[in-house]
Amino acid sequence: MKQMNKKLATATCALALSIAAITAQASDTIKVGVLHSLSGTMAISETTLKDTMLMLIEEQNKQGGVLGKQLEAVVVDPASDWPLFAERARELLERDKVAAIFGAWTSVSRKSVLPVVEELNGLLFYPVQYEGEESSKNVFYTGAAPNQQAIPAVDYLMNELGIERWVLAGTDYVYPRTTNRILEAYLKSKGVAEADIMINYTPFGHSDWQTIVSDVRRFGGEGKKTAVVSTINGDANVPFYRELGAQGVSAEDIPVIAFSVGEEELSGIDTAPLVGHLAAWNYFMSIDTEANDEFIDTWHAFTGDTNRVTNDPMEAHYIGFNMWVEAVTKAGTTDPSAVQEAIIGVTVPNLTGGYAAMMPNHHITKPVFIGEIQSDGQFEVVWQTPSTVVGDAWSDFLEGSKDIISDWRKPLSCGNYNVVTKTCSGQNFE
Amino acid sequence: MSQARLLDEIKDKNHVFSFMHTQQAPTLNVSKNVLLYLEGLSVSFDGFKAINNLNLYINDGELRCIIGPNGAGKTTMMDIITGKTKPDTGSAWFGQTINLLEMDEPAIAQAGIGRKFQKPTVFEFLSVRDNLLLSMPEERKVFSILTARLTGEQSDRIDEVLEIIGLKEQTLLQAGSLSHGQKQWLEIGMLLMQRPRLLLVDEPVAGMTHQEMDRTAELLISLSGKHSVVVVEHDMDFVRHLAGKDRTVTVLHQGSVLAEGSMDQVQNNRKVIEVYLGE
Amino acid sequence: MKSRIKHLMCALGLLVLLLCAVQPAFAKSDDPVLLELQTLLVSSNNQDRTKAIELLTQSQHELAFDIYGLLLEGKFFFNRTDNQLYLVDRAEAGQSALHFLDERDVTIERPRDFRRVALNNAQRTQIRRVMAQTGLTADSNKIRMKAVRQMMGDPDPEALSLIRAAYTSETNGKVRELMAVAIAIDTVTQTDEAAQRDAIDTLSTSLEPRARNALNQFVSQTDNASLKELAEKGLIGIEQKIKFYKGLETVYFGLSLGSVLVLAAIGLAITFGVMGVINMAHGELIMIGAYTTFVIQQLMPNHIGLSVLVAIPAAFVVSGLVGIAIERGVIRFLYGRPLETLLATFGISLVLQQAVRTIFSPLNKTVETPSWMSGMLEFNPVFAITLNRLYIIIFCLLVFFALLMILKRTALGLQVRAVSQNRAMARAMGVRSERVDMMTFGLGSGVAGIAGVALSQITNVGPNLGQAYIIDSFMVVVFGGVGNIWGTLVAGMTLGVANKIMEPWAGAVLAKILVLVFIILFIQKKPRGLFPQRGRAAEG
Amino acid sequence: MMLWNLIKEDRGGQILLLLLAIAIIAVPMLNALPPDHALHIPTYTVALLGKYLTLALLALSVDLVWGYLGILTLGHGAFFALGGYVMGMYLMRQIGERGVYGHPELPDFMVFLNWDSLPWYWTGLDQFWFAAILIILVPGLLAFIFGALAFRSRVSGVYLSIITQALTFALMLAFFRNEMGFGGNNGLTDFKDILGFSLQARETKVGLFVASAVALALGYLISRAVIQSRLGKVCVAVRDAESRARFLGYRVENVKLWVFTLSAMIAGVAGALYVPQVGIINPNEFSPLNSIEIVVWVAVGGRATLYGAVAGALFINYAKTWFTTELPDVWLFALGAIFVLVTLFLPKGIAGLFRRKEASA
Repeated sequence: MKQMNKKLATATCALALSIAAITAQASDTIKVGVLHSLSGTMAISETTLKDTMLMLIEEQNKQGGVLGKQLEAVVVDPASDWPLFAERARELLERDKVAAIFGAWTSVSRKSVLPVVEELNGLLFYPVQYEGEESSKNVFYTGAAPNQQAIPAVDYLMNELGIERWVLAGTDYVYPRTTNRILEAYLKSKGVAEADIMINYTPFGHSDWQTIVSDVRRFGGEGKKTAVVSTINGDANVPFYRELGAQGVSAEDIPVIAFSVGEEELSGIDTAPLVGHLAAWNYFMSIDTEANDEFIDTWHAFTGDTNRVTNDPMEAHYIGFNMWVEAVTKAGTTDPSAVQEAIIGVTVPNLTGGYAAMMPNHHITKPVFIGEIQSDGQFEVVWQTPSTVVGDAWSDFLEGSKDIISDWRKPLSCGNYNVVTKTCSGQNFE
Repeated sequence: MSQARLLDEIKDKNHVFSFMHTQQAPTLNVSKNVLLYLEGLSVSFDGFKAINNLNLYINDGELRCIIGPNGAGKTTMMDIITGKTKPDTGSAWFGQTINLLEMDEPAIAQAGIGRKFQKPTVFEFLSVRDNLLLSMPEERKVFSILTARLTGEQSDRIDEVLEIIGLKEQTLLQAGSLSHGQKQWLEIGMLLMQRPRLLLVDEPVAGMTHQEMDRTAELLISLSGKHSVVVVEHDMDFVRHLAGKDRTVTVLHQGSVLAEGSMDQVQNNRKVIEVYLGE
Repeated sequence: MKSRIKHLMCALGLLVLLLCAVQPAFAKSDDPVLLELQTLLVSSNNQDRTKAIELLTQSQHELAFDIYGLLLEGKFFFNRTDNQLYLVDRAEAGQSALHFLDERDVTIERPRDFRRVALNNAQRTQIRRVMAQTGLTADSNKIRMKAVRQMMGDPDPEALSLIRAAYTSETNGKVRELMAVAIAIDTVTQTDEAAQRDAIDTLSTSLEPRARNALNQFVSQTDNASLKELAEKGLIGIEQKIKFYKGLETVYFGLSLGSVLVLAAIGLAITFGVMGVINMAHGELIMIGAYTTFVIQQLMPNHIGLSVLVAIPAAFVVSGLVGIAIERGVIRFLYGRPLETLLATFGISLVLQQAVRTIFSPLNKTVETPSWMSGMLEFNPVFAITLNRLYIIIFCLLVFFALLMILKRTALGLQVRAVSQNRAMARAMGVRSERVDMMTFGLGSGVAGIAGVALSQITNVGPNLGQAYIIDSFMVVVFGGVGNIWGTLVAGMTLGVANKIMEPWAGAVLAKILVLVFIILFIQKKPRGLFPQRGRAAEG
Repeated sequence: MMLWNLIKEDRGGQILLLLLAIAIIAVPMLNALPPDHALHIPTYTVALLGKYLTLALLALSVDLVWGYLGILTLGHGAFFALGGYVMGMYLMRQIGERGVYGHPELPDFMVFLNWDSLPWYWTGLDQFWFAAILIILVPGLLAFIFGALAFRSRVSGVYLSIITQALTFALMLAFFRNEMGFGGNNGLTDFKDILGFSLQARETKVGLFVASAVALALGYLISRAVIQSRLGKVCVAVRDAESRARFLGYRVENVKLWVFTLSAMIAGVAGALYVPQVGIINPNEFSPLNSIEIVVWVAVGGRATLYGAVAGALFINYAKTWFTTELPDVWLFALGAIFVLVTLFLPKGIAGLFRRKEASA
């Protein structure tokens, strides 16, 4: 019983002290937080991004770090557990005093971290395409907003392939729902009839696609040229594409364009039956530029595996990281507020031969590419936007947000300013 | 309980399930001086007839011994009386008024039928005293148990029973740590606490020494009179000791009564001899 | 994969032959068409490729069709350094590339210099259409069918006249029918009423989507009341047929889903049902089976078709051994404490998952579908069943009956049942219950491994594979009645079909929820499942 | 005095309550110290400890049914999550116009799913007292209905465990659906304040910590009161010899039902305290895996001791925090190993190591 007593006591004290101790010590390096799940269901996507960050930081240090200081990566594991994301973020900011956090993948993890970075005025660089409808002073969205992926993709299908009927299939969570609602509105604005749009939602990790795929076949067999716009997420994709293959839905009959299937996801699928199906991204590994070649070579060198692929979120981190470095150098400090000031307008080269600029709404400019799946699991670019597209935080096609704009520059400095009511709601900073 | 009915109940949203209000058994009436009627009982598992048109009557205050080879249906009969098993046909009445087949175990127990299992079952993790405490008939509703306090005469009663079953020294021991025989006694003690009108005792002396047996016999005999006691036993000496000259002994065979009468009659009964010695 | 390489090789061979044939006449390298073709194909502009295809079609070049084939196969590459066209099988360092014009072999040093001449869907369709027209005269009925389908509703009159021509000489009934439909689609749009009447009749008998669309269009456009009525009647007939086949399809889907559930659950039916061991690591044993399939395919990359068959016994052994290890190492100390077993095995499942993550990386692994498993069995245009599912259903039944035999007929089975009913007695009869437990658990785990092989063909092979199926498996076993593998079969199939019948109107998620709620209520009604074990053995 | 009777023979309990009392006083003080002070406890550690305490309360509720009634529930996470959701809904209503769309009434996710008005089941939840009632009532009701069905038809042992799992699994799927009006996969988040205190304020965090500690203490005493009463003895009786209890005339199903319901309510309270401290509630809390993990906390701490459950929860969760920060890749290995080792070698859990011979059941 005595020991029992001790055990409990020590447990608590140990915790308290250890943390107190760590907070006490100051560092002469600049700490950068990496917040990606290394275990649990999301590890499949996020571990790659963790490695990417380590690579980028290593490269930067080779060039002398930032402000003459070496960068130090602080890697923690939120274990695909959403509350843990918030806890870890708090830890990074309060305990480790990191200058910026690069991380999160799913919307829910970002939503969980958001209040923390806002409370502690940290910096979060979020590298994944997402549903938009958000603009925080403390978050920089280096992934695509819907208008940087979905809308151009639909334009392509409509204009280049003459698609008339649309299946919007997605996993039942915020990103697909929002994207599909935007697309629905957009399509209708283009004169597509209600009857020519079929919307379908499935749970996470949905594994039995027989019914849905056969419905799609039937829907597509009614004369008009049909395409599937897929916002199906992660694990559910493999069985979905397998079923497409099994039921012989070829890209010529019914092309499927996906927003969350990249090189990495394909590396887990037998692509033979998928040749010709499409994906819309802001980066493809196959894109032929010097910068990309170099990036891929470094990646292969870093991972020591020449078969590792690169993908869009990796480029997003590449851009975000470089932007942050730029901004810090420009501001001469890593103080978040200063960096927030400095980073707007910062322009860095992306991997596809263009430039990415940080916009006042904390989203960046991106080119949009449409790629067709090739038998080797790579994408062949078949179309791209003539110029880069500016990320739109608040969609013009949604009731709630069409009047809302975001501009973090003074004097407005507001993430969601309603131009009609002239009010700034949400995150207020006065 | 038919499944159809069960389904209806589940569907009916303001149905009050039977277990939400404790069943109130009608008061026992033994005006005819017969405590237990078993008539035309039959039950079968997967085709095997465990009980086959069994008729049995137990008088008020009687001590009845039931013998019979394995598989004669002794235990199944007890299961039926105590509501553990529902018969396919037949009726089982407790006195004139109480239909046992309409009640479940707790209700039957509360109506005044106590049962002792073949293999002694006591609450191993509770102290001997607590075992007896829980056997007191008074408190059964959840909330009254929650708030129950031990009254002076209740604890006197417990001590008294402890005295009878000779476990005074072990009062605070965990029942689990008792010897086999002691457990048997404890279980009998628990029955006594229940103050049942009818005791069903299944092989009480299994694993007992001789003097323990004798004490058990005396105890059971002393109980008869104010309680009716039904003893199922293999041990012939013990049965003989119990039945003595004039008490009735019932022989069960293949689920129905083979013979009934005093010990001597039964022992000289041809059929009985066949069953036991023959084949 | 293999077949495609072969295809390329013969294509190449063919090309070379043709080259030799034309060699004396003129060098390929100064064939103006091919030269222009090269300049068009190496350009990064999509339009140029479209032009290139048109060029070939117009030029009627003798090599046109071989080139089409190679284009579709994606075998044309161009070298960024010299902007020349090459034929490449695999764009990997060390592989050889055949220069298209003067067929010299060069070895690839830097793969990224060679870039595929990629077509987009529009261009593929363009080529297919052209090729289809020759398909009409092919020997195989299949190809002719495909050709007709391809050309059906093809606006250009050229195609139609081709079909008409072929129709007269066509011998095969099915193809003839199809052609008739194709012609009819055109005829209804004409003005000759009698002909239209016949056309409508033909279309009404066909289930071809295009035929239906033609009728729909006709109905919406025509002003001839009687014809309209006729067409509408035809449409109704078609709709009814379609509804019927849709029902059939749903049942099939249900069965195939069911068979997956059964496969996943049946191993559990043994470990949990017969032995009363709650094995939370069951899902991971399935996962191991799937990964075994992956490894086997890595070992024999050129025999994918065979690999799956090899994987079955392999998976059985691997998972079986892991299972035995679990049984020996942990479970045997916990017999009679099912709930503790549950916790311990859950711990094991976590360890196995993380182990796989560390060994194979958290990424999903590619398991290829062998050619003999892909494709569909087409009964008619609206009802076709997918082969891979069909095989899985059959496979499921095979596994099931094999198990049944093992449990009913073999000595092991006898001992297993003996031990599961009365351990002590069985021991007394000289059954080495220790060994029996080990074997039984091994068997159950092995079957889980086999299920993994099947699953690897329809879903992703990753560390989370197991978790996705464990709960369903338990539901199936409990619903079916523990200790009764017939129950498992019936339960699995029932749940599968129920799920699929509900899916169309309830949606995938709600269907699943309803099934779960149903199971919960069902267990209230029959606490021991569909086929409960009775008698004293089942008590406690 | 009466309170003292509850824990008179319960050393573990005494120590636990003592530690809680100390924590309630000490933690806020240490937290108030200047940050550079050696003993200063950073605010986020306070929040972390608060979270642990709520989880400990959850473990306690599981031990009540598993340890004393022998019902291995693999679905207790459901009650926890339900309590959490009610609290989450209240917190959402508190956001009011501060949502990103500045809608006076609708939470953001409803605005952007184009809902024009609150669903009926959201009404009244802007009142704390109402929310407080529901936090107890909703889990309690679900537990009561579920238990009424299950215990009455004598579903027990493994079967019960598995249908509890089915229950939480079904709920998880349901809450993932956006149509349900609980924010789908994203759940409820971005809370602003509770009872008018900003959730970001240090004081509020300390307050919540204290609240959690008090709740745990109360929960412990209540559970203890049940265990000490004759009902507690009946529970043990039911756990060890159900049919004997029946033949003594006890309505086993009622005993199970009421204790199960009570435990669900405690779990609900734990969830309600958990949400404001972690700042998000989403359907993952319903995941069957979480529920199994809870059981393991209890197993590790030691069944049927109450304080063991608390100790187990604190221990495992501290381990989780530590591993996922220091050795991310090893965490699952460690957790798995703990499961196996404890069940094999420590059937009585940590508490078992120190328990006196005659275990106080």
